[in-house]
Amino acid sequence: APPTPWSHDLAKPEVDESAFVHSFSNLIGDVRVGAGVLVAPGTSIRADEGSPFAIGSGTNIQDGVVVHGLEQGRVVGDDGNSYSVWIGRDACITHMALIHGPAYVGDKCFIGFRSTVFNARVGAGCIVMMHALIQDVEIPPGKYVPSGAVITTQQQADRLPDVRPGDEKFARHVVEVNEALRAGYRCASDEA
Amino acid sequence: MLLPSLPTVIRRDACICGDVTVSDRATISPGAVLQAAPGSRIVIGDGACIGAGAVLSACGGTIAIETGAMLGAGVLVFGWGTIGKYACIGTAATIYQTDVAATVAIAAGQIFGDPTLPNSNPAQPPA
Amino acid sequence: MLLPSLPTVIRRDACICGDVTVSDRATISPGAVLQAAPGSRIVIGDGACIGAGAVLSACGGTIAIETGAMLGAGVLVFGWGTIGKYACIGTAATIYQTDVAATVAIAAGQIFGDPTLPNSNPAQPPA
Repeated sequence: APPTPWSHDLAKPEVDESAFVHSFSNLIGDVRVGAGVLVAPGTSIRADEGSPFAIGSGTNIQDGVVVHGLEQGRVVGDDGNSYSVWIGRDACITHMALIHGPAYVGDKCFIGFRSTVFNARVGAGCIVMMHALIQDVEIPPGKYVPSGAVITTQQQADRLPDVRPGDEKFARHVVEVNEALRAGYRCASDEA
Repeated sequence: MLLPSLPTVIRRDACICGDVTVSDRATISPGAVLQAAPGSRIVIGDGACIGAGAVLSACGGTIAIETGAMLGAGVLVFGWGTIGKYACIGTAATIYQTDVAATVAIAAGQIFGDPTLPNSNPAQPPA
Repeated sequence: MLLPSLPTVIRRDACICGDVTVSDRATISPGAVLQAAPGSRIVIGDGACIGAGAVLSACGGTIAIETGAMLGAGVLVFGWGTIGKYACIGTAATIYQTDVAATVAIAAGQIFGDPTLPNSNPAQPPA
């Protein structure tokens, strides 16, 4: 990782050996990466201000994702500890998404292209579509956030619909593509 | 309009993996990611420009960026689709499994091809 | 619409002369010409991308290409003017003594700033 003026005294990331972190990415500070996680090219995960970050097993972080945290503000993770950013298991953080701590993203969440989660909790199993903003709210588990939605008051968050059968079609497609790419990365890194 | 977050350029080079063909007259900016899943392709034509931190992720077909087409910084092209000749895709726009006609200009931050949105087809070219 | 033609690039390097400052995170394509007349300047910001054969000719002021802005192949910027952050100027467009606001996308082959043409001001950014 490129050094920042303060990065010399940062903790090093802890990456499970079964995780795949592409070399064309930027992972610095106290980031705990679980088993089978994919960190794609072009991502920036910097626990240099807010920390630590946790990324649960089986989660994928796609190309162009930025994870960062404010120095102030923490969320409580599922293990009861405090984190700047907690991302649960089997979540899918898709291309260009921004997860800015303090932020909690629960197990099996899907965060669509270019959506932002900042100072918020997104409960387990939520589907967030594309270009949405989720800020200063707590979204209960299993909710659906449409493309382009701006959810910045708790009232809006409470009115969100539940995920319905069919909503996960897009999410499933993106996840499948990711599996294909993961296979590609494995091949590329074996060749290298 | 909410302008989505702009790309952070963390690398000076670009990341190109899979079956990707880039014309030697095309320009790829720092931090761009061009990746084709197995069985899919990316083709970048003459005079095309790919902006900083743009992501092209081909799967289930071909992503073709035709002659003179421009993708602004942080543009995302996902799945398959042709960006026609001289089209101009504004910064931080998202193109999902859809084609963009030649010479069309798309404003920054727009989404095209989202199956859940009405009017999610790119504009037609100027007459 | 008549498609613009791509510039013929005869040189692999760019031609930079006069008071020209280029961020080391910017991309300058082959055959681009950046020239500042005496007393004028050109400044190219981080992540900006100047396409093949583009011509920037500063005269009577400063041409500033801000962070993440993209100029397609063969774009001409003449005189002075600021191309705002993350703006996207389509291939072979001409910008004459005028500013372009941040994040605006301009279609290929358009002309802005020509005092003899009606509607020759660049589009405003999306509201």
